[in-house]
Amino acid sequence: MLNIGVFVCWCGSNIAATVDIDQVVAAAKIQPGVVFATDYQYMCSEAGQKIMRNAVLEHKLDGVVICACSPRMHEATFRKNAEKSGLNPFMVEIANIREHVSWIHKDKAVGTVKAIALVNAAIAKVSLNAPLISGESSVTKRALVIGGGIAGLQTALDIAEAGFEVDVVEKLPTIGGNMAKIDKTFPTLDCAACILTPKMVDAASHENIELITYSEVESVKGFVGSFKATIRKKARYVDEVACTGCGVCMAKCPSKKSLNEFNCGLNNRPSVYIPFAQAIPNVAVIDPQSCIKLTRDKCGLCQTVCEAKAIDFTQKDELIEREYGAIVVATGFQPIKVDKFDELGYSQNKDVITSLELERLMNAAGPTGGKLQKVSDGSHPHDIVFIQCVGSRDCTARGKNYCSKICCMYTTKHAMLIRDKYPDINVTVFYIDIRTAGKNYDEFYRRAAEDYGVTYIKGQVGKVYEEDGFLVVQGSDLISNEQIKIKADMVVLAAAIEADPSAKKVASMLTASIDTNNFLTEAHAKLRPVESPTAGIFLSGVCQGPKDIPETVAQAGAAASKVIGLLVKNKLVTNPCVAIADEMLCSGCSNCFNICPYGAIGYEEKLVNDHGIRETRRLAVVNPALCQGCGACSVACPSGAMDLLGFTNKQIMAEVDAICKK
Amino acid sequence: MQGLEKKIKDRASELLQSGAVDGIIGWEKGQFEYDPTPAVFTKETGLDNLCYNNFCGANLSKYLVGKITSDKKFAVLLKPCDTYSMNQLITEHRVNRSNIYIIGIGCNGHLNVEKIKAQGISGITAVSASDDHVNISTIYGDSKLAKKEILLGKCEVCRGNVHVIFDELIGEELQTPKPDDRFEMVAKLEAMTAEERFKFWQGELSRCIRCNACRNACPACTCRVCVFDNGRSGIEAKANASEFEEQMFHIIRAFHVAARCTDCGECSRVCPENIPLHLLNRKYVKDINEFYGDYQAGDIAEQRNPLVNFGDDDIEPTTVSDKGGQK
Amino acid sequence: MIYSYYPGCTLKTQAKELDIYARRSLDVLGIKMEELADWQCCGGVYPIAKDEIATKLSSVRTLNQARELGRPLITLCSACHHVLTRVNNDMRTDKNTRDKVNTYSKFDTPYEGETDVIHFLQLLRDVVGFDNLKAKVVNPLKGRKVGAYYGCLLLRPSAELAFDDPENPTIIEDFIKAIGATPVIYSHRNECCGGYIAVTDKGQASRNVDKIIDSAKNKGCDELVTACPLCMYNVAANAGEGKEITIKYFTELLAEALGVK
Amino acid sequence: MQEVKEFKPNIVAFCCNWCSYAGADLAGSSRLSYPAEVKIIRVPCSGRVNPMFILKAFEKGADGVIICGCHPGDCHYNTGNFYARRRMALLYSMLDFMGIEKGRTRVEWVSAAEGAKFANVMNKFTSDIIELGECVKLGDIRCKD
Amino acid sequence: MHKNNLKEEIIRISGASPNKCMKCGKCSATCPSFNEMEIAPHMFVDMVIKGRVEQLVMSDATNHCLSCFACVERCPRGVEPAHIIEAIRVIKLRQSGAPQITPAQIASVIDTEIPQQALVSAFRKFRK
Repeated sequence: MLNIGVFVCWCGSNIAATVDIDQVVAAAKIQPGVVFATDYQYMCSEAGQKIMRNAVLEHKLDGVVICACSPRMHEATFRKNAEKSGLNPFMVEIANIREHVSWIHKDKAVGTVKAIALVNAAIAKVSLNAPLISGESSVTKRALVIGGGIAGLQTALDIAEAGFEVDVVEKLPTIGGNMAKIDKTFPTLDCAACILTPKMVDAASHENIELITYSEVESVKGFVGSFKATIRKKARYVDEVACTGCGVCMAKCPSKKSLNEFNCGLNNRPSVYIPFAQAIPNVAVIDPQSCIKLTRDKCGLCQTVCEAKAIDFTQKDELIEREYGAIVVATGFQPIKVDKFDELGYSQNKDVITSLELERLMNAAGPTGGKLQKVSDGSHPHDIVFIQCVGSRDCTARGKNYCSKICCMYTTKHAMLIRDKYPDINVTVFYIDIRTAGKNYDEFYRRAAEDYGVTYIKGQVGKVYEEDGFLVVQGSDLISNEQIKIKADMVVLAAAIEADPSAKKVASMLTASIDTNNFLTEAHAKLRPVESPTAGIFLSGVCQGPKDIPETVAQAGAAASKVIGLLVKNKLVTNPCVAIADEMLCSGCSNCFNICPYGAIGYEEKLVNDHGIRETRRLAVVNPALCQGCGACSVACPSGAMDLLGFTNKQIMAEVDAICKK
Repeated sequence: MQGLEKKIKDRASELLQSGAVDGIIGWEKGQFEYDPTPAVFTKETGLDNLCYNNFCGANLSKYLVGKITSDKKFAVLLKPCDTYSMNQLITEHRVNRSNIYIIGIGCNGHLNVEKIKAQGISGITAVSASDDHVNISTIYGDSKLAKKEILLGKCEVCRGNVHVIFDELIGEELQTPKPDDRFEMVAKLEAMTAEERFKFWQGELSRCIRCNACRNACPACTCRVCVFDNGRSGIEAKANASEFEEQMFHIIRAFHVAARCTDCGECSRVCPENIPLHLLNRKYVKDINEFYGDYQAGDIAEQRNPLVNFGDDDIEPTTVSDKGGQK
Repeated sequence: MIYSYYPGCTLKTQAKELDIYARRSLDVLGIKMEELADWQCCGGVYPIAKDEIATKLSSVRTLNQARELGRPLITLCSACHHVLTRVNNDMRTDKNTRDKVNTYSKFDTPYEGETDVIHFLQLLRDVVGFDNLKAKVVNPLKGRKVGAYYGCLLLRPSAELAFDDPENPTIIEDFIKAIGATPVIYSHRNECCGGYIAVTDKGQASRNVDKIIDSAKNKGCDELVTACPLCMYNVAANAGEGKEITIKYFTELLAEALGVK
Repeated sequence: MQEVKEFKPNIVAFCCNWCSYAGADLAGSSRLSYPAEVKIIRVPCSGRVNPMFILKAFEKGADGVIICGCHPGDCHYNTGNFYARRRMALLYSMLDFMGIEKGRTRVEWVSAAEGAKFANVMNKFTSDIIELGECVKLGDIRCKD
Repeated sequence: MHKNNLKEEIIRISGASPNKCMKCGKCSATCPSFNEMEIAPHMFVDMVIKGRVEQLVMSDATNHCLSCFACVERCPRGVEPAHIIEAIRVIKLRQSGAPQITPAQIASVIDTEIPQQALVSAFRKFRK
């Protein structure tokens, strides 16, 4: 029998306040195998760890149970500590008496009873633990970044600068993402294009970066250090190398009625097009939905006029297979559709627009050349009303629960820019709260109100309707407790932002977890904000939650540094909790082989000596470098020949036993 | 039947004589007409005792499992239903196909001597059967019984006269019995209240003496070491220490053969306590068909069974337990 | 298929037109609708308070009758539709209401919201189809600029009524198009007329109605159509001086277009 | 006065390490309470849960056993929960077929972000088990004191 | 009734969740009776949260809510202000037993065109 030591952590008052520590220690002491039990205020502190190390040496412990917070938090810490004291790290088990006990059970007696049960289960398990030795796996020194917006580009550039190769996969024909549509940035009002386009060019020209545009990652297999991705490069119908981006095809294309996505549908584009002037790659793409040649096999004019002979109607989707050591998700966001909020009249009035549409209307490269005008008739507006929180902080089916975080600031930016350029325009903002947490943000908002004369009204809008050629905005003014009506020429809705629809599929493919709003979950909200819980998957930008540009860039850099930290290693230590087949028990039936998602199980004809009978049998053999330790095979095995180290049948049943003992 | 037996013997003799096989797995005459037992014939002379009569219900495919590492080649006599088990064994690499010569033999249903005895008939000396009727000669005189009444349970739900795998066929023209609905009894149990079902199974399983005959006869139970004999499994037990263990043994056994069981009925045939164990397996067959689409274990070699497979929109366990049996 | 029909109190008296023209039109459209044998008042207003059970009973009796016939239940009056739909929804989703109502009612089988309550307009849209309706029109109402007046009860709360987009409905406009007239969209078509407030405060009803009429006229409506006797009454009787506008039940226009008025 | 002993069920929850165990941690850090009768055993994946564990739990005195895993399609190991879903569907059906109360076993998919769902699921499951009472059909003769 | 009990009673009868209110004012921005009510819908919600319910019970504002559900439809938090107002009206009627309308009053308002339904509804709303 092992010599087991039990260490109960108070976690300050986090555990001690609702669990009777003394009772837990006393109960542990009488468990079979336990030779030492003690408690300490913070087991995870250096002093706490030292107590454990000393006890291991003094009491010759060969099994340790830490009763503290979740193993997801500090299992690694205590395993490392065990190693320091000469104990195999896998001889440590954690009883989670914080998240699963003290934080949820207010009654101390109840909490103590449950804590003791969990501690007993951990003791029962650890007495069946066996030392495990970690193996090693190699690292492919190449990273994949999914998404070519500012987040993905920043991450890619930082990784590339460190000397590693990076592929950026972008689903649209050009990189740049949402930021490419923006005119100015807050709170400095500098030109977005002047910040972004040089980064786009840097990425395109960097020797370590390959941009794979108009492409989507179709499947990912493998694990940290050695992922295998299949990327679908969609047919552009244009030879990317031959095309010079001269634009003649665009000018000649007779099918010009497709909505221009880049301008939020505010104007049209031809079927063969370059998304915008600074697009990278600066080559054309053909929209197969509207192209006359591709839909009806007529026309083909672009092919005739193209001097570079770049048009190729026979092009097919192409599948690219690549190996990577790390993957970064940077799938970004999109504004939600606001036609579900039609009391605000978006689908009934052309002059009710979203903020991103306003952004295009104010952009020098936009459909109006930067001239702010009404969408309905092109006339100059005199009164513009902004409505905040359209779909944000909205817990009904049509909205999003969360604060979209960026709208208060960009609306202030819009208001200020309008007042600056067109002092004759009155700007009113209906808001619930103005949220300006950020360096120089509140100052920016106050400037808009104080220096630029933007009117801020605390209250929401109930209805927007047209009357006598004006829009009437009927809203609450909560400060004066009135229902007010304001005439406006344009109404701008601050639509909530949501995770890009591709995020869900990408997360699923990478087995990275996702929250109820389709934002990817970080490994730890505070300590590991740019890592996914799945090793080797990192998060950059809004795919993790709403962020503005500075935050996105900061997080993108952080994700890059995590990737670099991984790629710089030559070997990774693998999880030794892998499946193992007992040669004496295996029947060679292939159930486990059929079920293994990693192809980690193979068969060998092996000579065995079974109680004196020597014969050659077909036996399952687990490749520990490939096995990820899910244990599905151990259940598929009817004889119990296949077991999972660290979570053996006996160990789990011992836990069950300990818990069910009344 | 007698003609068929002769043909089989002749062929067996040929195979042994030519050295094409080293042994024949078949049935050996017993003391009585109704108790032939599985046997391996390695010498031509022994073939006199080879028999194929109305009581050769036993599924011989499992006897090949023990020969997997042997370098000898064996011929095996398989009725149509037995070939499903053989196919499943091949799929699971539990037999060595290259060392097996499969003789598919015709079948027109096999009889359950217990059912005959239950009719008050004893001292049986000879039995001859037509498609519908069975003439039984006893030391007390002759009687005639409807065949349907005394068929083996598995023959009542006969799956037909097709051999899904074979090297040669003998007597394949025989007419197999017309099957009843094999899920009738399962459906009947499902329609009971939970309380009634519990009582039913309690009554049946409490008779279990844990003799392991079901396990030994089952052509799907071929683990080198059974989980109940595996000291590392956490559930090892030689005998039932409690009613719970009876339930557990049979649930686990049924679960371990689920999606692999060809529904051959051997478990119930060999049970000395006449526990209808096949109903547990058949419940799984029915559930699998309903949940994941019709599936017959062993009809095609090398297919993935539904438990080592999945669909994106499979039925949720919660739906299953919320719905449960009727009532 | 035969549909059960629930007219409600007002359709037998002040709102006879709503009822009569609907029946005549359905004959032309070839749809059979049978009035429930002994229907009761829906209750007039939906009992919002969670602890009001008794006031839901009469609606449940009606719904249960329809269930026993095994037919969907057609309504015409917006208020009846609102009350029946929501009570039905409570019977489906609210265990407390369901248990109490059933304990009290002692139906042979407890009622659990099995009946489908369908408004006549939904019948036209989803069963007849506006395209088919258009084909049956003999007297298209060409040139008439008709505003759809939805009011509140048909549309809200949309989670329960599930009738149309509550902020930008199209069903009556599509209907108007089908009978050959020109629909006019105006902002206050989904605002409340004041409803029963006319009984206690005519002034308030009048102020509400005026806003609606102003909005309709502003957009060029010559006449309004409604499905609601309350809307009809308030617009017809309580409009301010000089504000009056023609308002008809939508079934009247339907009958006119089908040539059975 | 007769003392009425309140029934405290014994509930075992098998939670996969990646989603549901993390979901339970989130319930903890969000201070979302659920009955203390629920005790969690961490397994790498819902696909690791062997029917034997469930039966063993009942044998040893559990009144309810619940398995929580990642949502189908989101399994950390790609497919583990798909297999678990099939295994448990069949096992639960069999338990019901043998007359065991069908509410005693359950599978719920709880992601790492669904702390509230975890607490709700456990509250609901516990109240269901309390309604069913002590499990006597499975483990009839187990030691009671 | 103690005011805290009254608050609980309002929440129970309405089935609404006033605590979900984020004080955006959308209910009052939307209400067609805003100018008819001395206490606006958002204030109803706020005052219930703060327990200032006696003032609400006293007010005539409840009698001017049309139960048109515009606030319920548009509230981004699912607070259901109309249900809260209705609960207060119901409590008021139950407490006082004094109907807001009597048959005697009807004669003066009735006209030849008034639909039955208006009378039924009004009696349902304003009497117990």
